[in-house]
Formats: sequence, C-alpha cells, structure tokens
Amino acid sequence: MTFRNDIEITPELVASHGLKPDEYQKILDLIGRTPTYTELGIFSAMWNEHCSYKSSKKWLKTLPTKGPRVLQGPGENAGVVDIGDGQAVVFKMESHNHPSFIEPYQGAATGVGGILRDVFTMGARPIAAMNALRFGEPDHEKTKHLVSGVVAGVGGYGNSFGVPTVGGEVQFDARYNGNILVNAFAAGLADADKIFLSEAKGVGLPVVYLGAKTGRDGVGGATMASAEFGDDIEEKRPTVQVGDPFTEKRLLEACLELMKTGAVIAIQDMGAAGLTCSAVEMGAKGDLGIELDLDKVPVREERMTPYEMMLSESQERMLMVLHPEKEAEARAVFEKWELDFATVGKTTDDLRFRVFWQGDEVANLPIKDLGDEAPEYDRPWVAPTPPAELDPSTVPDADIADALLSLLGSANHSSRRWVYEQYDTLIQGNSLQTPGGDGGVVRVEGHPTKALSFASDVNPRYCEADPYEGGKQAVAECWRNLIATGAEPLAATDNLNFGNPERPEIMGQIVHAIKGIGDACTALDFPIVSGNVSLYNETNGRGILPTPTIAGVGLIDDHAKMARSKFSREGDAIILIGA
Amino acid sequence: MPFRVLCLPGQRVRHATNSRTQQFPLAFSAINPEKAPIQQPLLLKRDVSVMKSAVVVFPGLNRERDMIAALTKIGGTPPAVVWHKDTELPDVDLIVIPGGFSYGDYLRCGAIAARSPMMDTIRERAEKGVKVLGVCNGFQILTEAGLLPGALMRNASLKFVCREVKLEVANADTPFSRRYAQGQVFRCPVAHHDGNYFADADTVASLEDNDQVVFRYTADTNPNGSINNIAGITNARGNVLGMMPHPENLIEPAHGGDDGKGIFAGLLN
Amino acid sequence: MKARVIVTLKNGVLDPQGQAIEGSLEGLGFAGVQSVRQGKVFDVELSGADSVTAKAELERMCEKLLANTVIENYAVEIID
Amino acid sequence: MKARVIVTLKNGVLDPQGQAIEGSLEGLGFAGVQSVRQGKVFDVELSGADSVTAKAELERMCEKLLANTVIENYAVEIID
Ligand SMILES: Nc1ncnc2c1ncn2[C@@H]1O[C@H](COP(=O)(O)OP(=O)(O)O)[C@@H](O)[C@H]1O
Repeated sequence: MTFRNDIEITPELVASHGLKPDEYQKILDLIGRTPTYTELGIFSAMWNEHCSYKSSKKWLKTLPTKGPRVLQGPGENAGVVDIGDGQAVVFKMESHNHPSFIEPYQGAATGVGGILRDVFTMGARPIAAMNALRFGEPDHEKTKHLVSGVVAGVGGYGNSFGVPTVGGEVQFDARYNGNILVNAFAAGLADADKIFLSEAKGVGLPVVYLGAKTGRDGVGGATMASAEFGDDIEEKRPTVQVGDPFTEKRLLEACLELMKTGAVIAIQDMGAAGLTCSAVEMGAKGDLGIELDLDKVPVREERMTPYEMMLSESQERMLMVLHPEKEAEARAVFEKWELDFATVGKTTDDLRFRVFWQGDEVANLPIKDLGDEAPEYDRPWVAPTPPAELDPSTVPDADIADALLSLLGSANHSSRRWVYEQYDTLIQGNSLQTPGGDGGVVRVEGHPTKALSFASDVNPRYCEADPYEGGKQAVAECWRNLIATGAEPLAATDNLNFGNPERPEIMGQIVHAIKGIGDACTALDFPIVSGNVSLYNETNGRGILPTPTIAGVGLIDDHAKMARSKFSREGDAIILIGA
Repeated sequence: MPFRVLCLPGQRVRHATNSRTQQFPLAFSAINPEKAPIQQPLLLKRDVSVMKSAVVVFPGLNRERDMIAALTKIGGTPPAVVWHKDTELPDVDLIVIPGGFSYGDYLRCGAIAARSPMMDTIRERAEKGVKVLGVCNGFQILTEAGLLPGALMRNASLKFVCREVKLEVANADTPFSRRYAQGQVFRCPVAHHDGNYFADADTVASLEDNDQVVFRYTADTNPNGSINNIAGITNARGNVLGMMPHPENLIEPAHGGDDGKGIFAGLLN
Repeated sequence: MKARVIVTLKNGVLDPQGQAIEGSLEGLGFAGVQSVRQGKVFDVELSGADSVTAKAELERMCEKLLANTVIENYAVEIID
Repeated sequence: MKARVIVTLKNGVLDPQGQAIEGSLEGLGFAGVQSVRQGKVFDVELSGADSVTAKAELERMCEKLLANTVIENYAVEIID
C-alpha cells in the first residue's frame, strides 16, 4: 500500500482539479492552511461548475420559482407541485452530456438512473420519464454509434427500472458533432405531506449509507493521474460509471418501504461527487456538522483511498440521517432487498465536515463555507448580435410539394417512432397518451379522473438566432404542447445546455436565454421548480447551439375530456386558431 | 353460469369447443369503467365466482402492479402478492408470474429467478393442475425453469420493442384463451428485449401437433422473429401458459381498448 | 483459485446476436467473415479447493445455473 | 480458419451481471465463490488468410465493433 494523503499540493495539481489560482487562494484564506490531498478533491468537487453553479447562479436567481401550487422550488433533489387531493408531482431534468459522449450506453443509462433517484429520494414513485437528445449530423462518423448507444442506454435503464417513457426530443445538427446532449427528465407521484428533504436535523444522529457499494467509477480522469498509488497500477483504470437498473429498482422499493417506517429524517441521493456533495449538502442545509468514518463505507474494490471514496460517482447510492431508535427496522428493509446499509457517520454541532480513515483525520473543513463560499462569478457578457435579416431574393425557388416532402423526410422532421418503440411507454398501465403526440399523458393512479401531461421542448436554432426569443419560445412551445392535451400547465423544469461561459458571447446567450425563459414563465404563471445547468459544451472549439431545454407538467382534471393530436372522425371540421 | 365470449360489439365469434357461431350485441367492452367507481371490478360480482389468484414477485420484476390491477379489476378480488422468499404459497386457482427484469435479466432472462426455491413450489402446484400464467419475463422464467419447453432469445432486431401487435388465437380451447374464438385476431401490446421464441425442430413440431401454441403474432406484426410467429404456448397438460405480450396493458378504454381482458376473464370459473 | 467458464450456444440454436454482428462486420468492410456465434465467459474466483474438486464444482454450477443446457454447452478451465 | 475472441470488462468496471450471478450461486449453496465477472466470447469463422493476417484482422474487428474499448479488454486466439 503506497497511499499517502500528504501528496504535495503543487500548482499543477491544483490546476488539474479545475481550480483557478484565485480560487485556490480563496481555499487557503478560508482554512488558513494548505489543504490535504483529500480536501483538495473535496473543494474541486464542491466548487466546480456542476455543483456550485458559479457562472449561472446570479442569473438563475431571476427565474420565477414560486406559485400557489409550488410546494418545493429549486434547491432540493427535485421540485414539488401540488396537484390537489393531497397529492403532489415531483420532477426534475438533468443532463448527462459528457459521459454519454464517452460511453453512450452507460452515459445515457446512468443519466436516467440519476434523475429517477432524484425523484424517489423525495418519497415519490416515478410515473413518467422523458429524454431530450441532441446529436451531430446524421452522416457524421460518430453519430450512428452515439445514437444507438444513447437510445439503447435510455431504454435499457428506464425499461428495466419500470417507468414509462412518455416523451422527449431528438435532433441532429453539426454543432453537436463533438458534444451530444442527453437531458433526462423524470416525474413521480407522492403524498403532498410526505415529501422527504435533504436537510439534516438533530445532533449525534446516525448518517447511513444506502444502496450499492462504492467503486472507483467516475473518479476524475485528470485528477487520477496524480499518482495516489505507487507503482502498482496494473492498467489505466476507466472512469466510466456503469448503471445497474436492477439495483436501482430494489433501491426504489426499499426507499419507499423505509420511508413508511418513519425512520428517515433526511435523505439525499449521491449524484455528482457522491459522498462529498451529499454529506456536505445535508449538513450545511441543517446547520450541522458531519463526521464520516470511511472505514465503514461499503466498497467493492480493494485499496480505495479516501480521495477516491469521497469523489466516487458509483451509482445507485444514497445517504440518510436516521432516527436511531428505528435503525433495526430500517436495516431489515434493506436486508430484505439485499442492499447495503451501513452507518458511516454522525451529525455534529461543530459545523465541521470531518472525514476519518484508518485512524487519521483526512479532512476537516468548515461545512457551510464549502457551499456558501463557493466562488460566484458575474462573468462578462456581450449581447448576442441578431443575425442579418434574410434577403428574400436570395431564397431559391422550390416546388412547394418537393420542399414539403424533403422536409418530412429529413432527419429532424421524420417520425421518431424508431426511438420511442425502444422505450417501454406502457408500463404501470396508466399511459393515456404515449409518444408521438403533443404531450405524454399518464393518469393519476387511484383517482377516477385526473391525469398528468408532460412535454419537453426547445428549438436551438431559434436560440442561436436570438437567445431571448428562443428562450421564450421554448417555454411557449412546452406550454402549448401541454394545453394541446387539454391540460392546465402547472410548472416546469429546465436544463440549460450552453458552451464555455468564460467567453462573453456565450455568457451573453446564457443571460438572454434565461431572461427569455423568465419573462415567458412569468407571463404564463409557469414557475420553474427545478433544473440543471450544463456548460462548457463545445465541439471543435465552437460552442454547441444554445439549448435551454424546458420540460413542463400539466394537470388534466378529467381525462375523459383529454385532447389528442390525431383526427378521430370523418367529417369533423378542421379549425386553425392562434396568432 | 351462462357462457360468454369477449369480443367487440357486433363481432362474429365462434366458440372453439362447441363451434357455435353467435352474434354478441353486448360484450365486456360495453362496460365503461370510467362510470364505475374506481377500484371496483369491471364485472359485477354476481356474474362470476371469485378467482383466487396469487402474483409472485421476484426482485427486478416491474409489471406486478399492472398485473395486480388487471386481476383485481377483472377478477373482482385482489390477488395475493407473494414475495419470492416467502415459503408459503396460498391455496389459489391461479399463479401469475408477471413481467419485468427479474435479477436485472442478468445472465439470461429469467434464469436466476427460475432457480429460486419458490419455483419448486410453483412446479409442485402446476403438477397438481393449478393454473400458472407467465407473462413476458414470467414466460422466460417458466422456460428457464423447465415448466415450458424452448427458450426466449434476443429479438431479431436486437432492440427492445414496445408496440402493439396483433395476436391470432391458435387454440381457443384452453382456460387462458377460451373467451376468444378460434382464429380470432386481437390487439395486444408487447414490450420486451428477448421475446424471440426458439425451440428445436422436434419440440416445435410437438407443440404444433399438440395444439400447445395458443397465441401467434400475425405474420406482419411479429415483433421479434420468433419461430412460427409463436407468442404464447402452454405445457402439454394445458394448465401452464407463457406469453410474451402484455394483455394486462389493454384491459379498459383508458388503455385504448380491452382486447387483453379475455385472458383474465377466461380464468374466472 | 481462478477459473474460466465458457458457455456457447449449441449447434443449430438460433443466435440473433451472432447474426447481427456478422452483418455489421460485413458492413464495416470485413470481407472474410463466414460466421460469428456469440457466447459467454465467466471468470470465477474460488476459495480453497484443489483443482479437481474445483472443476467438479464449476461443472455443477454450469448445470445448475451458468448454462441453459437445453440450448447451451459449457467448458470449464482452471487457470491457476 | 476458426478463431475465438474473448472480451472482458476492465478491472474496476462495475459488473452488475457478475454480482447477480455471484449472489445466485451463493443462494444455490455454492459456498466457495469469491467473485464472478462476466464477459463475452465470439467464435468467428474466417475464410482464407494465414493466421497472422487473421489475428490482425480480428484485432481490428475488436477495436471497431466487438469490444467497447472504453470499458473492455479483448484477447484473440486462433484455434485452427
Ligand atoms: N437551470 C435551473 N433552473 C432552476 N433551478 C436550477 C437550475 N439548475 C439547477 N437548479 C436547481 O439547483 C439545485 C441544484 O441542482 P443540482 O446540483 O443539479 O441538483 P443535484 O443536487 O440533484 O445534483 C436543484 O434544486 C436544481 O433544481
């Protein structure tokens, strides 16, 4: 064993953790000493774009997030919206773009797994899923492989887990050649008064690890290079996360059973930067410290270092704070489902995040500052320049019928059946409208008439031409798709996919698109209750098309009166309405 | 009890056992569940003697809730739900193994579930004549356990397929198919990755000779490449049925039809 | 003790995966491929046991679980 | 010419299948099993070609299709 936690922290090592010199200085000021290697890993995880939203926070705050039906807005694993009769719909959308480009099947599969966990961590049984996919040109050398892998991965996970996929998007454009987008949405149903949150409460209570064992999955490629081992690395370890829908399905059933026991005080999914983010979030939200004993963490690989355990992105894991007197009952549930259940730490009152391993303290950090003090940037931006108006004389003449036919036959307009037939759209027996129409509709089980409608939309070409109008348009289109099923739109989630925010013109797209989304949502009383930001999406040094995906949820009071997009009877009048 | 056939209103059907041809002006599909209070069976209790059934759940199965709903709505009483590790299987007339991905479908579909102790109990019951229905993963489990011959291989397309197919009733003289007419074609959804039925030539010949093929995909809707378009078969005795399609997902108007209902209705005494 | 178990489809059993791979290889320009059959390999680590006992044990595992002997053959090899 | 290609997961890559099989073997009373990792085998028949060319060809097939080299290793063996 050649592990050391005293690896020298060099500027190169700091840089390879994605921390800028001034960010590193902030760490030094904050803790008054050089961080240990494990601590550096923790900071890099907490302060990266994905966890800290450092480039987008300022603008996200401007979005409307409240409404009479909103029970939980952004800030938890998913948003929660009241649907009456004591029930709530819990939903969120999240991206898995980069992992899907590296390994399309597993990347997409674990994206679906992650969003499903976000939903059932809150106590909701998942009832619907959607996926918004963007690929490069159809004849680009990589596209075929990526499309088949991603679609198989989305299906492979969702079908096995057992949630109907009721909608989504697929688009092709050269601007995604080197950076595809995989945005996964999930929604679940819960009792409005039985929503579980991630805020820890109570001092000295057990912190429990649930689910699958920890491996080295996803432990950063760049950071791996920094020899935490001596000379016993047999091969370059892949960092790909592999999904296990079978474990996730058991985790779902075990969690819902566990929640009924009354044992859960707080619960949090282990997503990006697993143990680190989940433990810090639970503690910081509850104004509590957390102590972890890594020797108790169930591992599936030998000689895992504290650094690796803290940064592992192994899937199908959760962390919870438990009522100690219910521990035996809770453990029995997990044993029944043959899942790991291990007390790995406790809550404390010292507001420190302390991590122990083989008798050493490998991290001791101020828990609130890890999140609160994360850098926040007001990045410079320039207003996007609108494209020059099209000169009609430059538009070639074309036969309208031919043009229509080639449009209908083009990759972006042809039927999506080849995709959604690979997804189980019927499971659970409540699907009233499956993909192919405007919105997917799922009835509310146990209620005689109610149903929920789902749609996901954005037109990235509009967003490129005018991010503000494109943002508005995405919201409006999603809204229209919901009302076209006869639903009253309730709320939305967004997945903001953009290029490098350090470039002022990209930052300008972000700012304008968020403004457009915000204005449209405000005008329509359509609050954003959850969401996700994915930045640095580039292909050949050029940003992807700005792609702020909007997914919305609507309520149908009586599904007997639901509207469909297909003409159903001969002789019916066809009416064109709108502006 | 008067003899009834499930069919669409006005459809002509022939009952297999007595070859009578009749016109049915009113069939199950005329009953509107939307008007009935929720959770109530679609059939009136006095119409049927209650069917005692059990749904066996292995970890990773995921259509058990759909199956329980179908048995409850059509059978009039909720089935017993039995966890695979339970040692006692209640005294029932029908044992159902629903669809899903037991043990993740790892190794081979249904292989791991098929070797669990619960399957020994099911085998004993089947030998005593208790009816056993395996749908989708349930079918795969029954073949892996040797209760049904053959194997379900990967779909010819190698892709998961979820769509509606048409099934032809190849043998209406089984407890599972008796509410349909011989040769009747009905709609049914499929959702599977490994539904490509395969058996060696002798086995297939004997299945055909003994009328053990109960449902076939119509040739133009075979979703998986299965041999002889086989969608569902019984054992030689006729009390164990395995089928890939999901009749439980097409049992009420909200599903867009109730063609699948006959399978459950047929199992009522 | 390490062992490798190889499970292959019996002759005459349909192999949709093998067939599809054959087709794709051809599509990728690999001309000489006449047939592909896909099987499974299991790398098993066993505690203790001499290799004779281990082999017998592995064969029982194949009979009971690892292979579906209706359609598959198996072969067991002790590696070290 | 006959060849066998064996594709296995790289070290450290999660193998849910192997885990499930491990659990099942244990349940069936096979006590000594410490780990199971599942991989794939492809039995390929090739026309013509000497074994050196064939081997190189098979390795190209692995890189292009048979193995997912992000998470899998492969080994090629000419049988006859
Ligand atoms: N674009 C956005 N719009 C609104 N809320 C957002 C957006 N992006 C992220 N959020 C919210 O910020 C919180 C943190 O997001 P994230 O880190 O993605 O969640 P998780 O903790 O599940 O990884 C979530 O509650 C999410 O809903």
